[in-house]
Amino acid sequence: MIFYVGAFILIAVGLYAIIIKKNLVKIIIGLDLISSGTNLLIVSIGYVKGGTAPIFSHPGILPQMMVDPVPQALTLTAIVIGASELALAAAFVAILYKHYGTLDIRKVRGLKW
Amino acid sequence: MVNLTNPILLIAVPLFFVFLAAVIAPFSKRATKYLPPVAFLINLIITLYLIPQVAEKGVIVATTAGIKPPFAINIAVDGLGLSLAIIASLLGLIASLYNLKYITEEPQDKFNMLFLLLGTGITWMVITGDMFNLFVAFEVTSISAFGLVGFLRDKDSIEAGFKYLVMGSIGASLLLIGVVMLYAATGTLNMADIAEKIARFSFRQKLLPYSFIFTGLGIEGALFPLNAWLPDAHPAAPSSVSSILSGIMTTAAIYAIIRATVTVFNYSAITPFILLIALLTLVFGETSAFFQKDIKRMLAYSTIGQTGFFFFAFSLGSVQGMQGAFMQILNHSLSKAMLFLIAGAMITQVHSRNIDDFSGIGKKMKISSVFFAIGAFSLMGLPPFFGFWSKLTIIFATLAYTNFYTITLVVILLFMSVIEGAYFFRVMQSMFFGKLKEGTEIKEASPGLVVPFVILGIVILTLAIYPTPIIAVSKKIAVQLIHRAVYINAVLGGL
Amino acid sequence: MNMSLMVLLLTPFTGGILSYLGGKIHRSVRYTFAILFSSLTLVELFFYYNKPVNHFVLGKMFGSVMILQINPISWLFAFIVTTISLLAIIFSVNDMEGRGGLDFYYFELMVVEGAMLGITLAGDLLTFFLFWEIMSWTSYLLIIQGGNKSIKAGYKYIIMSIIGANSMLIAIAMIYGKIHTLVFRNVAMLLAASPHGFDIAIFVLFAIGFFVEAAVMPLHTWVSDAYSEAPSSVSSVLSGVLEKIGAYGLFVLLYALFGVSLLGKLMPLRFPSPTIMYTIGWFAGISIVVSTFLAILQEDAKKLLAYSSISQIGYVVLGISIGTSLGVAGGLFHALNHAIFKSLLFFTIGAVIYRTGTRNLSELGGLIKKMPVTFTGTLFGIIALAGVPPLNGFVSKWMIYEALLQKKEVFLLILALIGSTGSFLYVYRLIHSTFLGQLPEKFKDVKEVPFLMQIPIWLLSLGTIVFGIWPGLAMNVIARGEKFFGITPIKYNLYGFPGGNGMGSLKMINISSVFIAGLIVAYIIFALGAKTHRISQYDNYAAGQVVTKDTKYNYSYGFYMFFGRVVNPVFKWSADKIYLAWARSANVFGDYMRRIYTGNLETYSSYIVVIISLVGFLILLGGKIW
Amino acid sequence: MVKNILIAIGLPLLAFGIGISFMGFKRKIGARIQRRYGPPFHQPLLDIIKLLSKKSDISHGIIYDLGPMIALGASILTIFFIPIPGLKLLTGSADVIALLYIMVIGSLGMGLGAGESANPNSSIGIARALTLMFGYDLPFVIVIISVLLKYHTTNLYAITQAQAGGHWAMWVLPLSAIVGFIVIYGAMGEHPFDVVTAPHEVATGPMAEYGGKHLGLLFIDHAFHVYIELALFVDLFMGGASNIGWFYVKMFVLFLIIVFFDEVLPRFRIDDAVRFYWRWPTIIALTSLIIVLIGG
Amino acid sequence: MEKMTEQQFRTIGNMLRKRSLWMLHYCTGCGSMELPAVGTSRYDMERFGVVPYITPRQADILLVTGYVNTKTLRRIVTVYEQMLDPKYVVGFGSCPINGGVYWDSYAVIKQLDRYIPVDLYIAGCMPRPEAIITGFMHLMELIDKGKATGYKRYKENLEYYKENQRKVLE
Repeated sequence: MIFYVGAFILIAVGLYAIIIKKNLVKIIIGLDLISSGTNLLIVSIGYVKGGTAPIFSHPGILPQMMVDPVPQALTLTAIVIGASELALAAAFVAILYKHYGTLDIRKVRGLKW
Repeated sequence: MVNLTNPILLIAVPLFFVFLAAVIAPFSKRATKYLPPVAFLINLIITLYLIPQVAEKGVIVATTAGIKPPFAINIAVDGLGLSLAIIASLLGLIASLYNLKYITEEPQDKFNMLFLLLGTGITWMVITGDMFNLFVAFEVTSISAFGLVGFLRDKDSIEAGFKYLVMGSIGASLLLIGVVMLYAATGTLNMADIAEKIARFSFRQKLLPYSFIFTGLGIEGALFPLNAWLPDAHPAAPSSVSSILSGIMTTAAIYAIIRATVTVFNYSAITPFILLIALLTLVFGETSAFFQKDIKRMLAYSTIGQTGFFFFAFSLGSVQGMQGAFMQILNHSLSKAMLFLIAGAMITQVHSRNIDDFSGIGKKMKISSVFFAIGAFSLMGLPPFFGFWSKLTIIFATLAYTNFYTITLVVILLFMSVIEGAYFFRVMQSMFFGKLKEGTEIKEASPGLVVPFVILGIVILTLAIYPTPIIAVSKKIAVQLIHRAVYINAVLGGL
Repeated sequence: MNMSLMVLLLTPFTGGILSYLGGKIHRSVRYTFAILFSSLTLVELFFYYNKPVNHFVLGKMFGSVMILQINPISWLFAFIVTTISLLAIIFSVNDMEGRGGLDFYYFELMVVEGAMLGITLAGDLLTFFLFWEIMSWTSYLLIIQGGNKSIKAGYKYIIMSIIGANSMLIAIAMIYGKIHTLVFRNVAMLLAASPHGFDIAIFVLFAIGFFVEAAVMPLHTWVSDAYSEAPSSVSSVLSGVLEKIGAYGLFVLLYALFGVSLLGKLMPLRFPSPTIMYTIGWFAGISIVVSTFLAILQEDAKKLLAYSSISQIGYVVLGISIGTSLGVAGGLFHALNHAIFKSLLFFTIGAVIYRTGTRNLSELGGLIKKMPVTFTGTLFGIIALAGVPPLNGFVSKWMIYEALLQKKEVFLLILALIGSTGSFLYVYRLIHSTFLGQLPEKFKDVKEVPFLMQIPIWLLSLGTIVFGIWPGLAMNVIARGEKFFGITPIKYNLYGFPGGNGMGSLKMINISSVFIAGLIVAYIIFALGAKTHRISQYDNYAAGQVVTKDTKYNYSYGFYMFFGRVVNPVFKWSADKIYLAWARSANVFGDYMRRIYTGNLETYSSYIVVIISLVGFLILLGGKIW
Repeated sequence: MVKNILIAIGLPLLAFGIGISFMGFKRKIGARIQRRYGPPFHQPLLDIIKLLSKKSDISHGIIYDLGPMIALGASILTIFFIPIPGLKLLTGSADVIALLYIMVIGSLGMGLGAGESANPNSSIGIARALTLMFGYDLPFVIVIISVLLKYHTTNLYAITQAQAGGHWAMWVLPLSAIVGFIVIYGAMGEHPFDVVTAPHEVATGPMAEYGGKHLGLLFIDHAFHVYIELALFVDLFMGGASNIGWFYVKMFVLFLIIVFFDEVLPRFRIDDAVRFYWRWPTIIALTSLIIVLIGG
Repeated sequence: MEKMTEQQFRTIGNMLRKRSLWMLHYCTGCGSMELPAVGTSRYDMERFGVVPYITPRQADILLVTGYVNTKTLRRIVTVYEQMLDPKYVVGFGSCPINGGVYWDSYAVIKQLDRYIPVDLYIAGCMPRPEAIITGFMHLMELIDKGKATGYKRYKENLEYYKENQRKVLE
């Protein structure tokens, strides 16, 4: 349970950062927090207390003791995707800084309506 | 011997070409630009090959690693998915042909790779039968789209790309959360399996994961008010990319929502809520489009409005509504893609995106302007173009929908179509009958740009002349979509 | 035989395409094709003069068959469509000479013709609406051929026309939602069996669409701009035919879909005719009078004609809305007559514009000496328009008056009669300011228009005489049509109406022959007197002052200014201004609405949170969203 | 047949005679009201002959010539539709409503002719004439409608027949009759409604350029016009008559009243004339119409 | 015989014509003040059929009422030429005869009949209404006798009149 709460707190903090913080880098951190929270959530879903790796060929391990392997696979994928996203975001921020000379999002308002 | 009828090829082929591009890029960056057309052409051929099969079986299922669903990642192509895949391949082909001439900025190899990835992601999204795969496809699409939006690296596109990126990532995370919740509840990721197992949950229990999935996909699908990135991102991208984004990407996201809502969650009672969202999308999109001075921005807002329009039709939940939605999707994809391509071609001549600068160019750029008019007419739903039939179907469906003060809905819909007519006619008036600015030298865009959208225009005209088969097909698709058991049985039928 | 209905419908479209392609070869090819195919349409139409076709299946769409049919009434309107279009095409050969995009113009003209033909031939609402929409936007393209100002006018037109078409669409969809078929007969059956509220809603929605196209007040605001700014031949098509199509729609609505007895049941208030029809009659009556007043005060020849069109179409609608056999016949006959004389007037004014380049009435004058043929055409046109015997406009107006009197719709009768009297004022102003009075020096080299442009003028002038003296010719068709729709036709003969049943009698041949006899007597007296000699227009009474060439000794600006003093206080506000005010407020509202897209990432992200919290809140509420 | 031919020849002559006599009366009575001796009774006839026998004449064009001819032809046409005692004439070919419009032909012809004379005074005169016509037409049609509704017929002859035996419409519909009188009065262009020809403002208006035989035709036309207006009123409201003598007497009485008013009143401005007609006469006529509608 | 009938016809015509003389009320000078008085009930010229008319097309008599300066002459000539035959000119007061009190004015013409043919002069400064009526009676007599032929003279001697007019007007 604590994992779930923790995960959602992480997500909430990430959203908070995106909405409130004016610094582009902090916004990226917010994004990272969200994806970390999500990953935490996925892993915690598959987690069984005291479980082991799900290896069917290994004798003596009951199926209910196994940790669900699927969420872990999902997490791995999600981490990869999140990382690439962050990299792209960082690149954008770098170019934005080149254009505007600042990291303040309040200055980056060329497009509206 | 490759089995041409395996839908996995739809993903595999473009992916292969992406890697191929990565391989040949060090040798010749220019050569990479010939890869997307080839890839999309192959995809188009495959999808066309698939038509008889889908028509016969309803749903064709392809599996990976030889394991039957629900246990492995699988691909399930039904009528709607296939038609969207056809549109995606077609638009991809057209846009990549357009790119040959249009994209001059470096790095071209990266652009082409991203472009191919975008096409892959979209195709993947519409044919996948797996929730997590949907997420992955969604991310592939989004990330390549982020990259393409920011491709020009000027102030506007970077800003738009960044906005898009932040919104898109949040959306992806939300989608993932929803998917995981579903997994936690049902223990499977296969759509059909989830659909079967979810029946034991109450409406309220289902609503939590649904709200996450809906929101996550809604961001990409340009639903109000999650669509705020769109009017920035679509115009900022190169026009060929905009045409893909507007033409098929939002539609693919809407497809995912439709798939989740109808097939997976079996929701019909939720539709009023969606209806409201759709209506708001329509109203805000069209109203904002009316005030635009920038042609691409106007088209982007019009995309929002159109999305609202067909999403509205879908959310009516009736066969006819779905039929109308599908017809409008088809119409919108083709027309809007063409309009963006034409806008791009015009911008290369006018060097401005301001509508006022477009006045009088109809006399110089005859082909472009005429096809612009055709696209706009089709989009507005003027007969004999296809849009007329889809508009008609949607209106009929709306009035058959009796939960509401339906007349009010129809009045809103039609009022919006008046507004749409208003701004499109305004643009066309200034194009055809406005005064040409002094001292500007404008001539028809180069054939490399003209031919692609002319092809699209011919498709639209063909639809205008022979609407009947498509209407019949769309009805079949709608029926298939609404009878989710068919889909579920087809996927799980092997068990 | 059956197949040829399709052939008939396709002829103008084919002609349009061929003339478009032919124009790429040579302009004469374009003209040949356009004229050939539109005359071919007319010829084909005459095959159906006496042979109604009830059911010709065009295809099936949404489970509703799309059928074509032709009955005498559709034949009448199809006749109007094809004739006027043919003449307009002939007229535009010279009139549009030298403008750009002519291939496209002829293409559009023929497509509009085809679309209007399709409307008249439609046997179900879907076909009707399909062609209706095609007609709307193609005619828009025609209107905006007239230059810069016409774009604004066309914009107004297309917006109003889309609104009208959409309103019809709602009604069609409502019907479709009930019975899933749109054939007129089935729709009529549905309406007869439906609750009254539904019927009234359907009626109102359709009526809005038809009112826009027929330019009945208060939905007329596009007319004055569109007619005046469009090229003259287009104006004549618009006024001569497009408006009639609106009237045809109204006729179909009233008699094919609803029927008088059903309308009587809808709102059983005690009026001379069914309440709904009476209401429509009032709309028409008000259009007649108000637009007559407006026409009187115009300075622009085509604007004057445009307002006059609104007024005259009011008679058509009024006649149709009376509901008696006589009224319907009068309305339909007036539709034919109005098409003839209003197109004639647009042609002649077009000819004047062609030669002088202005349509400002106060700049023109004295052209009778230079353009006698045009003058003669205008003369016939205005006499017919003013409803003065012995020309055709009189007969149909008279029928409408009689019908109103029969029904004791006296207040409408007053409006109709007043509108007719008012029309003397503006038609006189029209002919006086262009052809009579002093010829300005700058027009002293003006010549008569080329022969091709004279042809429509001659033919239509002949039409005003023929249908005036022998109204029976038109009544043949109308009476058959009335029988087709289950109305007992009135008694008529070739020269007029024998009367009876509370209706007066009329014999046009007597009126015209006595008039000619009177003219002869007058001429004899005249001829007995001294020989006349022609003098110059400058040899004129000016209280002893010598009129020279540089004196503008002419009264044409503000012709009815004193009359304006009487009525202007009433016309301070207009429907147009009200619509514009609405549009402006909607504009402001929309401008505020779009500000939700602030351009701030923070705001956008918070929208996501808002949506999720909204959904969460809804879950807390209990899952049920509605 | 012979009778028909006799009527065809005799009626215009009769109408002309009546009209010209009234024109003579008018000048004589008018002079007497002004305490003058006045011209001889046959003065209008002399004027007409003089005008027709002028030795030269001008023309501004064909329509200029045709205008007076159309006016006269239309007047001759009109008299055949107004029944005189004992004769139905052509009332079967055109009823009262048609008659209203037949009466207009003349003004239109006149207007065309005056228009071609290229004189602004004529144009203003015609503009005024038409406006005035518009003005008095509103009460007039209301009056006509009340009469038609009262007698359930649109045939003028039938209306006169229905009034036989002293049941004049004048007594049945007094309000309508008053308005009808005011309208006829205005239609004849007497003071205060002589804005059309107002010599001191627009130099006799439409006739400004007309002289010689053209003017002669117009004078003949005017004679007919007087006859038409009076006969119409007599037929509509005073029950026609049983013989020509009575008919003449009735018209004479009516005409006497008109002349009395004419000689003592000043002139309206044209817009005031229209306003006048659209105010009280219209209200009175409407009242009468509503009475007819309610009373059946 | 034919001549005879024509003569008789003309005589009858003149007889009728003289009873209907419409004068063009054209005011050149002070003499016009007397004309309204002629129309009043005391003198009543209408009993002879003399009525003022407005435009030259309708009128038979041109009354030149008083002195004629060169500016006015142009108008008088125009008006005279606009009148239809048969037309008569009546000079009114002494000024048209010899210039009257303006005999030495540079701007006033002295002898009207040098410029247009005058059928009758009514002398006096000003002539009283009785004189005017007498003048009209004389004119009627002249017409009756066929002697009021000014319009013919004007046509016959057009050159002469035009020449004189040109001298003054140019």
